[in-house]
Amino acid sequence: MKRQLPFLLVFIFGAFMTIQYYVPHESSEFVYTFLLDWTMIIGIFALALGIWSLYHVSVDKIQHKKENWIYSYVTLFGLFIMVVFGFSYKVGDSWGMYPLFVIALMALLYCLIHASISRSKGFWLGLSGAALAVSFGVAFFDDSWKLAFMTSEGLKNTMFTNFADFVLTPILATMFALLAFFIASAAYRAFRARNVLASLLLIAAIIVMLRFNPYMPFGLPELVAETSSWLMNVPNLAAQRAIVIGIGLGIVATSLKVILGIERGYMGKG
Amino acid sequence: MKVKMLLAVFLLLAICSNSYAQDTTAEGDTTAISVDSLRLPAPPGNLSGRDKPNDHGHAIILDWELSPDDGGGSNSVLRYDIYKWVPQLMLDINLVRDSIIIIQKIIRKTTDGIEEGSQADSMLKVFSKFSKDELFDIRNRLTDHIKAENEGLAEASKSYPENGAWLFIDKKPSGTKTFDHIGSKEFKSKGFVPDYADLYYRVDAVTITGAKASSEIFGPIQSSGQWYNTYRTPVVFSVFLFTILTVFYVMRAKQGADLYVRPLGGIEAVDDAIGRATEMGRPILYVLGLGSAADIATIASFTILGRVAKKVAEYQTELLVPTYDPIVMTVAQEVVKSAYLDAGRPDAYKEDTVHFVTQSQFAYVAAVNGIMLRELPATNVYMGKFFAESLILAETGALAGSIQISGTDEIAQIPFFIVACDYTLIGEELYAASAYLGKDPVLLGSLKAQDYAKAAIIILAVIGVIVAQFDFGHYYVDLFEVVN
Amino acid sequence: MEFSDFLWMTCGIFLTLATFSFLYKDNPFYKFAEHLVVGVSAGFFVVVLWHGTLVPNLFQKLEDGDWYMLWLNSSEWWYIIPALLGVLMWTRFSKEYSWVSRWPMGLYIGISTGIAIPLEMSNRVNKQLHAMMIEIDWANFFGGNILSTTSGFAQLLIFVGAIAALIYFFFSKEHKGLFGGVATFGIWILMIGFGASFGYTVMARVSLFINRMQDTKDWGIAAFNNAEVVNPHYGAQYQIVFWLLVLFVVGYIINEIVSHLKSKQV
Amino acid sequence: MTEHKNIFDRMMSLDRRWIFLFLIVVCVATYTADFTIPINTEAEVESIFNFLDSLPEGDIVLVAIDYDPNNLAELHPMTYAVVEHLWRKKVKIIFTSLSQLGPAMADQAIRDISDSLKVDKTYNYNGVEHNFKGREIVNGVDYTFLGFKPYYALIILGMGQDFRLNFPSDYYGTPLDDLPMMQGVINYDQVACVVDLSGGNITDAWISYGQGRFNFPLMLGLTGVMVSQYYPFLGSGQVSGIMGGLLGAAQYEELADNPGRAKDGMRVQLFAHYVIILFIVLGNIGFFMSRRKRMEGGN
Repeated sequence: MKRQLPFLLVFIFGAFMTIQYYVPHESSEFVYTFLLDWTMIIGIFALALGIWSLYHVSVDKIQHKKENWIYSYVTLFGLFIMVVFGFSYKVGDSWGMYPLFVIALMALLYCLIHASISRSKGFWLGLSGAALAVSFGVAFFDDSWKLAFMTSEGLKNTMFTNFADFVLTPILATMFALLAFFIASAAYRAFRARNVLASLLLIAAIIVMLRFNPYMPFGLPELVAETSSWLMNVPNLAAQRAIVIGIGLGIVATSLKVILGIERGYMGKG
Repeated sequence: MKVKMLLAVFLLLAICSNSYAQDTTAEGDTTAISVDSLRLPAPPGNLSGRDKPNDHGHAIILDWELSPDDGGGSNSVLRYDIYKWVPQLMLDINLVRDSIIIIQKIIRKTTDGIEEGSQADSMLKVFSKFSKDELFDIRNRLTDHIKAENEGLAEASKSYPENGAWLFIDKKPSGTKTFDHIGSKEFKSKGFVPDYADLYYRVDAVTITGAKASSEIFGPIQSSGQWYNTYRTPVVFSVFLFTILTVFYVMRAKQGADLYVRPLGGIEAVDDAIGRATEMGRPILYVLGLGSAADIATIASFTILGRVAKKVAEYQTELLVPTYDPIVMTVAQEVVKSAYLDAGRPDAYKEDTVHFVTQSQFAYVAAVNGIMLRELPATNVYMGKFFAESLILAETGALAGSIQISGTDEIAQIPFFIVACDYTLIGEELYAASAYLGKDPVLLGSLKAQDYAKAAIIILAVIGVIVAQFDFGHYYVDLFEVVN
Repeated sequence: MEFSDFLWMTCGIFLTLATFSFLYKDNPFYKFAEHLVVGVSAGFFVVVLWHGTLVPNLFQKLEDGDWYMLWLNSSEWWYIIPALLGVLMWTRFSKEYSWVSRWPMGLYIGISTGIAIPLEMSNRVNKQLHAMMIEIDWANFFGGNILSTTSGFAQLLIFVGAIAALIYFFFSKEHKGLFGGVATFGIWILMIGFGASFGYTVMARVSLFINRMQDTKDWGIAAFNNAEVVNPHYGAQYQIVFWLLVLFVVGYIINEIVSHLKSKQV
Repeated sequence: MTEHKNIFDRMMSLDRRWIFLFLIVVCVATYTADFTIPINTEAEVESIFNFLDSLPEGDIVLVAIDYDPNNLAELHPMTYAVVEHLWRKKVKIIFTSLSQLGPAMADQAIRDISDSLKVDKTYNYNGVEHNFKGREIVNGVDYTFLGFKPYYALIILGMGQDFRLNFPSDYYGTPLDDLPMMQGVINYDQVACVVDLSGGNITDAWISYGQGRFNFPLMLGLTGVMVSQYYPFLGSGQVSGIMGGLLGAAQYEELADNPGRAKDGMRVQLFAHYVIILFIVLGNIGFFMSRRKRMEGGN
């Protein structure tokens, strides 16, 4: 039961989905979309495990005062403040007591962290109870904002969008932009004409990089532009086609091994 | 009380139903100027239709001959309007469908998009008076009602041409000779087309002035769903043959046949890298990529992780596995835990070895970069699905002085891994890696099957290119075509 | 632009610079940005997945049921099953029953591998194989130009190159003799292709940096009110914030240089 | 240790932070500095420019802004370059925007370009100096913006009969017959050519339903990834010219001697590419020289 049932499930559902592909009938489609819904819902339930793991690792760092433990607070507060913003929204013209509510919840988080790591659990739990009471009180008596779980007003909360636009987006876009520099340093480090293969890589890359360079003599610019378009459309296409076919066979072989139970390493048995 | 409510609803429906039918038929005339100012165009000819093959039903393909006035001239046909005849019952049901949509909107509190004074608005006012539970009740009863009424559609459409109306479906630009009327299979949707019911179609040629001429009516025709998609026969054959091949070679390997595989640089490096990490007393970083557990590349990576974790447990080195997807995290935890158990060191396993970071691509990269620079792993292994972040990871790892081994099936990222990592498994080699690492003869057998499949593809392709140069070649080439 | 909007923008610029400082070395600002983005993005995805997937795909399906009936009386009661499987995942919180979570995992992996087999076979193998069988354009073999990408020669080269590269991937045959020669040609084609696509990507990556510069420039425009549309709320506080950030960055750089020089002297 | 390192060894093992610093300095400098680089122009862009440049004052061109904000970075520079060039020459323009999210963006772009037309400017292209006086661009006189309607294929066909068929009034609600420039303008017959700037399949409709049916000169502006699949239409003559991506836009700006967003971007791109190539070359020189040294030493 413990060991065999999961592999049986893999076989049953795998075989069903393989055959489903050839059956266009309504009933087969219904099961297909329903099963896809399943995977999506399971994934979201698993997110709770993920968040727990993130919380656990951060609290662990704080508890053992590991290197850079202080930053773990930043992660935890960032996480919970986004969740609070995402489930509340403004009704009237002003936010009313909303800041107090957010602060009380953050205090609650702080107390909970300490309750789980400190020796004087009772003290911290008492404090978190007080923080919880304050936040409840504010939520109950203040009508200028509301909590919403089943409707998505929270996504339009200006605090939520500001955090997304001015905290999340700049950092993510900048992480992405680091590539402009890393592509340069990688090229410098690796593009050495050590052997034939490295030279081919190097020459092809340089020709394509020069495709719009105007400062070259005797009609070279046109030649380089044409060569680079040839490189992209002929050898590159051939290489991609071969890799795609190989990957296709690899995927099918791996899936077959998984469904037939030949490969069980993905569940720690192999 | 509840019966009264429902009565009120149906009364409303009955009042609106006549005006509704007219609304829908007039929809195609939005661009009309004046109908009688010019002479009528010649109608499209020879309208014919057939059930759409290899589908889930509820769809008809229509073909017609272009109107002789299609293509130039002041009387030129601008577009074709396609109409379908539906029984009165369908129109009545459509009204119930509308009210369900409105109830749904009230429940979800999203009432935007409803114009003041429109029919929808008056329905909205009627329904708003009910409580949420009552609305659920009405909605479910109405849903049951249309479900039951839908059964009667096939019968009702036999009354053609009495008791029904022409419903505008779509318009197509001039020069179009065919139209796929793909109806909805969802009985709650307005575009629902019943299977096994008589359907009648008509195509109008419309000129710039809005003058229109109708084709002859085509019908009756019935749509139906199929149980086998013949377009996909080539895939059946490939999957079937490949399965046989795999099973055959796995069996042979089980019986102890000696199967040669050529060495792969990246695989051999894994063992050395773990040893190196042990010597240096530094951890090993294993990145599963951005794939979900539904990506086969990630599943292949799990099996590699299992082998790596087992060796790590034996050597008593530290392993770090930051993950991007929560399901990937849980599966990876299971893999690593079992590997430690197999190595006889379950005590050395820590739950935080595999931890979740975040589901945002570059935030994940930022965190992994931090790990690389602070924990200084001796070896970084990247296996799975990678996107633009591949180069950021690999360059930061190189900066930290780690030995890097990578493998991905994302073609666009392979060049960056090749450039920045010490060893790279290109595409397919990723899937072969677990067989290599396990040195399990059974798994090596499947590699043999893959090789034979590749040989078959090469032979088939060469024959294909040769025969494609001749006129008869298409008989052969068409055998391999997969239509969507 | 309101002053509060400008402050938010300044916050974005500060975080941009903090992230770029990673290029120099790991430092407190990068650590702050990194930990912040991990937390905020995780929270962001919790909210987005809740509103975007969990509510419409599960809660709204069960909303007309009652909790004391375990939602079994809702019109689409069968959505209880995935919810139940999801809850089974949570057995991982317990040490004793965590093996139960292998059931939903097995189901998940079964579904995904089952979908993959015919789909990948069709898309990656059958369709590519069919695409390889082309009628070569003999009449236009060199297309007037050896570098033409549509000539018969190019078509033939794509075919031969793909075959050779495929041969390179054989696992169970040593790269020796004629076979080895073809495989070598295959790896050449692969390398040329990789080099070309590396070179091609540089432009896209540099544009990312240009976009970041553009954002910074927009911030400067807002700080000095240089935009074409005059800001009615503009005042000195905008420039004060601007100079504060500039001063801060310059101060940090000077501090770094000084401490670097000191460490060299020692 | 360090004393033994000669210059070539150093060239081979530079700290990557020097590369980063150099790249940042070059990018920021080229971004802020005010200079232009020559761009090699290709025949397919030249043909667009030459056609538009040969139009006499008062002619009408239809510019279809058929992209949405996703493709703004690549296609906006083309809109700016083409429209400014046409307005400087006092050619009138009919704008359409057949992409759902396009109209608001297109409207903003039209206003922006109108503003830049208010100043005097001198251009120097085709070897001749062109002086243009700044003027006010008037809606209804210099341009008409028709806006968005769904079913783009039908709209393209419909405009071949009469613009008023699908657009009885313009984007701002004025009836077309009330606009001075639309007097006597019925359909494509009164339009000199169509310029379609698009990042999706609307281009296909312009080719088959527009050009294929009504036979007007059609010019395309496309995103970088789309370009290669439309070259066949250039060969068959259905399309008179193609601009592809930022590079294509920069070429048009070069031809019109009107450096703008595209050339600003290309300037940074060119020098960033130079920096990368320079470092690759440095590394290779170091590699070869130190290998030769090592071989000599070994012998």
